[in-house]
Amino acid sequence: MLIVKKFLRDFPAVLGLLIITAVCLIAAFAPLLIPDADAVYFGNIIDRLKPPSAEYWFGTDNLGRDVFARVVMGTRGALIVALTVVALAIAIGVPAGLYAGYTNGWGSELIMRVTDVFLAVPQLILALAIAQLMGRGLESAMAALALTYWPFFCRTVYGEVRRVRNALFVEALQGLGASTSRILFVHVLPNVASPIIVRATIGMGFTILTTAVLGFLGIGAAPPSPDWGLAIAESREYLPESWWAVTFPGLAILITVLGFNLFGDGLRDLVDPRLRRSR
Amino acid sequence: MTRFVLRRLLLALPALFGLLVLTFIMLRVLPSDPSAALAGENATPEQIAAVRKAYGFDEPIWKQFVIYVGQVARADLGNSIISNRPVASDIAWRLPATIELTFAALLFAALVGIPLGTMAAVWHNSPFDHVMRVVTVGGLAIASFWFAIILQIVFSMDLGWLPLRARYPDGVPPPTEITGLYLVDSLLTLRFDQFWASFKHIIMPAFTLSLGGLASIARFTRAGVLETMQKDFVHYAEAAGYARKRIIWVYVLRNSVVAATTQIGLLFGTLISSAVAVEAIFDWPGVGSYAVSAILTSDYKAVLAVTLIVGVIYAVVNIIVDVVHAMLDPRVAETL
Amino acid sequence: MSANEPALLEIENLVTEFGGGKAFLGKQQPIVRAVDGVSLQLKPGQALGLVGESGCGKTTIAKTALGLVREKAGTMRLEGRVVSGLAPKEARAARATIQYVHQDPGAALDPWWSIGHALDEALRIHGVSDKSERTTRIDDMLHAVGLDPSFRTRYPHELSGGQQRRVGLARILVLRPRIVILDEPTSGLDLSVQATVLGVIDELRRRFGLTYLFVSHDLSVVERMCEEVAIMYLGRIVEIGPTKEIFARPQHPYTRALLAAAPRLEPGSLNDTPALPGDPPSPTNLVSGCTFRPRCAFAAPKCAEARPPLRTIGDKHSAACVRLEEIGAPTPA
Amino acid sequence: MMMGEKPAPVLEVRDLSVSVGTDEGEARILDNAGLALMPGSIHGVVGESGCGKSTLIRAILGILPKRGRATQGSIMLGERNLLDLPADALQRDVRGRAIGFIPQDPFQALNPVFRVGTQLLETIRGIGNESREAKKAHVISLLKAVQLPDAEHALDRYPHQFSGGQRQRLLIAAALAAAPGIILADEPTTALDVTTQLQILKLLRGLALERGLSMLFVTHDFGVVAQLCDTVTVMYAGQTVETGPVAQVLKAPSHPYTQMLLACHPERAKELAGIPGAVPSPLRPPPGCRFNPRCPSARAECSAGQPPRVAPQPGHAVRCVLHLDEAAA
Repeated sequence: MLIVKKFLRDFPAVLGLLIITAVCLIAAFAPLLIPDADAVYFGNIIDRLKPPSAEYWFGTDNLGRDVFARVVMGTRGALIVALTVVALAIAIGVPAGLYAGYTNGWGSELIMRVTDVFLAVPQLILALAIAQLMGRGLESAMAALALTYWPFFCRTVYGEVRRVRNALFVEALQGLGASTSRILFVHVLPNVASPIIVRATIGMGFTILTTAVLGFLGIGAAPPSPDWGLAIAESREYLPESWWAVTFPGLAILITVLGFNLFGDGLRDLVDPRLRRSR
Repeated sequence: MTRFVLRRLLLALPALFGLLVLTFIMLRVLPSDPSAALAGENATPEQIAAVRKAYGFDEPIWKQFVIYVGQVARADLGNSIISNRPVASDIAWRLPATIELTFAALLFAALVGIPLGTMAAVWHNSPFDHVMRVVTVGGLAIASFWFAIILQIVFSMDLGWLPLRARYPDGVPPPTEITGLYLVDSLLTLRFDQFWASFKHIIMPAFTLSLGGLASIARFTRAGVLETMQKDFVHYAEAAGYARKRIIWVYVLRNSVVAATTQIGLLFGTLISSAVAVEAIFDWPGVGSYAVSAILTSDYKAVLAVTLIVGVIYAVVNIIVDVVHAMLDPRVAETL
Repeated sequence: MSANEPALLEIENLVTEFGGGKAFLGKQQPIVRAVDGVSLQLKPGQALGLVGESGCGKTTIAKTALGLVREKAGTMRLEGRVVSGLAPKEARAARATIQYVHQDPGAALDPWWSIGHALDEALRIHGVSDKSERTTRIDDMLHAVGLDPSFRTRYPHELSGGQQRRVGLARILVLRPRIVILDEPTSGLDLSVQATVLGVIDELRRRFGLTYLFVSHDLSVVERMCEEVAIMYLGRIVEIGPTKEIFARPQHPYTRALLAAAPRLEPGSLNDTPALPGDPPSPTNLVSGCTFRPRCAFAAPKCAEARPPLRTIGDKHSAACVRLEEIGAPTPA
Repeated sequence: MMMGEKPAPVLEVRDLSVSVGTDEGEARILDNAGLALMPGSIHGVVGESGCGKSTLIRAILGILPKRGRATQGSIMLGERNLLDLPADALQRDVRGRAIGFIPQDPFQALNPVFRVGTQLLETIRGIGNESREAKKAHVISLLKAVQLPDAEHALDRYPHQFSGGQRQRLLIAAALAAAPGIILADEPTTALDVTTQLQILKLLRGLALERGLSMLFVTHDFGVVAQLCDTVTVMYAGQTVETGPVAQVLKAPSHPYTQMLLACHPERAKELAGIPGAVPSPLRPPPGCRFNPRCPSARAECSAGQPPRVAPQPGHAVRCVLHLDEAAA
């Protein structure tokens, strides 16, 4: 298929895909990678703040816990949080955007005004406020992130649907007498699906980053969770001597988010329907 | 033009009203018992009752809203639980610090990002372009708080070139307050020593903050220039004998910058978001660090006040961006 | 087609307007009267040309006749039944036997679906439930427009301009319409491809007894394809009649200027044809009386008084000008 | 020039072949193309899409795409071969200076965010050392010459404030700004309405006569060639198949392609049938005469070598074997 050939030529996108698959595998088989599961939560104090060594690949943190084990377990947490948030954001944003884009009654106006209000406040600030008001903890952080991210999907879908709705082929279909629902789901949705996929991929990376910030600020995951942001915050005081406890979780964030960004970037070029369907 | 500005201001009103409604709902709906939350964790029942009366929580909802709007109009957003000072004045006092930081970051991001993006587009698919693409994607993937810590380790702990934290050396009087922006005030008062001191303090936070902005400005400038290069008026300019350098750096760049202005408005939002973490790490006395401390002490009034005020600033910035965009693009100003 | 045969389609005093909305606090959008009182008839099997420059309203008439745009005033009768005054959805249903071929048929096809699917869907929308009937009708139609059935699996972007035009035709023909509105069917096509497409259009009319409303700005194409032609200027018909008659003896000053300006295959005709001054004005600020008078070489005070009615000057040949007699015979082109 | 001897052409393309690199391989777009522009004359270049006329224009102006290059032949501007000139010399001395260019779509050719004055002055930037005021006056005089209404204030306005016809007049003035001897027009009236087109064609002819300009007029519309041009070259798939006086070519087209093309024109078509087959792709062009796969009177030698240049009448040349016998007989 032409699309696969073109994708393979785009090296950064392939690299992105490889990273994502690696991260997913790590998340899925985390327990196998860590000999004893409780090394994640309990470490012996005497092994405290040890540099990376054969025994502790990433060294140990201030409580003597194996940084490598915590980073690996953190992968699972980060992916699950990001997936839930993006899924929730899509579940709210896409139907709203679809409806607002295709119809032009007061309903669509209302949805777009509400979206504008949510987008009027920088996302993290709003998320912080919502998270705090709902009581701290991972669940409220995830709800806050989803609540502040759905408007981005809504606006993307709205713009795409409006563009497609004014396209000539929709007018031609109306000319043929096709029903609105048929046009919407058989024709508009496939043309809109691609930008949603691109947005979702970039969204995964973005959400992992934002969750890490919440974790760092102590608003997201609570100790002893192996959350990357939290790990960085906890080991910050022991700098610059024990640099490893800070560096490796940060690198984990960097590589994972990089993977999603590269793959999302590559997808954006492939969104052209010409490639997707021809021989 | 004034007609356009006036119209744009009036257009912003619904958004601000929406902001009021949003914050109102957040306070009333999200926490289980709003008055207990407002009164603070270890407040006495009497204090909680006093809060309930002050905010009229037992009144009908619309009446509560009227009270709330009245409070916001009087800039009475309640007192902070810790400092017991009016939250509004706390934030107002800290605002210039955040504005100076975000503008420094935005300025740096634009001054470096736009030329980088243009060159990447002009030498399309060259090694420079590929390197630039990886660097920018990487720039967007770096967690700003982690990068800040790395900078601290290298430049202040190890090399000791730059101060570890804070906005100004301790114990030394800051520049006399004119605009509240240290860099500007120190220049206005021709105190170059103060300027240098403030400059050394702002480098690391501003650079950390600008990383994400620089990456996205470079990316959408590159996309904008590439798209503009395909336009007919570029082919015509070439055929009519315009010098190639002028085609790129005058004609193509201006078109893509005009298109980029709206993106910069959106970018300002993400800058303020990441300012929260960056200010916390560098103990930068801005609204961001204030928000963090407010959250950690679950000082609801402060958190809501920050949301409201940042929302207002963001609306003002978007108006400024739209006005600048209208001034740059003659077609826009005429239609409104 | 004898003269007294009942008209298939009758349009009387059609008016279509756009704009008029007011952006919040923005400028009041001017009301644009794209079609300003147009009447015309279509006889079965006839091809009526609608000719005029951009902004003259020819495409708006076509879209209003089809029912995509709602007319502001005027009545429309299809086979004797009144079909005007309906919302776009009902209007389309009532006028099912009218179909429309878009100017850019490539864009009128969903990029995600193959040609076969697009044709199949047209039939399904019109209630042809039996799969095999749909397949045979699609193959016949692809063949009728000169395309090999293998085109069923091809995608819109893989086709050339000429092939896209034929698919556009096939797509509406499978629905066995009686009236086909062709919107600039040859614009943007090379001469040789244009000839093939016009050949197909001609052949389909003869074979299926179709009636054409042929919208175009290319005078030589209309002269070749249509028995009758209506010349449009700023939303009004300024002259209508048999093509041969109008191309030989144009009456209305605008028709004369238009025919003179159209490039012919005779060399060196540039020097002696006077160019019409000025640009086609926008339909937002129409002048009183005859809207062509600002550019007309024969304009006189009385032209500004009232809108010139369409006066008959020959067998079904009429023109909207109050000074036809005074202007006299057209100067040799 | 001696008596009787033909005046030398101001611009001559000789046996020019151009190929452009693409992902699927080398596209040999121009193949032995040749034409001559006589002083003070308007020469038409007509052909359907894919015949290489815009590549010819870009070759003359020296702005071939990055992966494009001339593989053989020359483009003579007087004594200089433009193919040998370095890029900066082409930009400084040829484009805009020796050859003025008029684009096809006036709605897209002007930069929307710059004033019209800035763009018009750009073409005479660094030419002569008059003050900016003097250059402005010069441009305004040109705007009057192209009959642009309210010429004095035009420079301060923006492109979207002009109609299509007015924008094309602005672009004509821009092309004349550096007083070039040659004008190269790329379908300048295709995007305009018929009545506006006539205005522009009459303006171009008037300016050419008044200022002794030679003009190369590229179009796909034979009718426009008939109206405006003195001589014409017909192109097919990158080859210049026929050249001659317009009246001659219209009355007695000699190359099979020109004959079939004119037969497709609605004014002449007896029965509406196009030309069987399709334009060959420049990636896999047929050998020899590129029309031979579609040519009803094709012969064996047509696909062997380059078709010969034959002149059935003086000044009327055809690249076709058929006329070899006539010329010889």
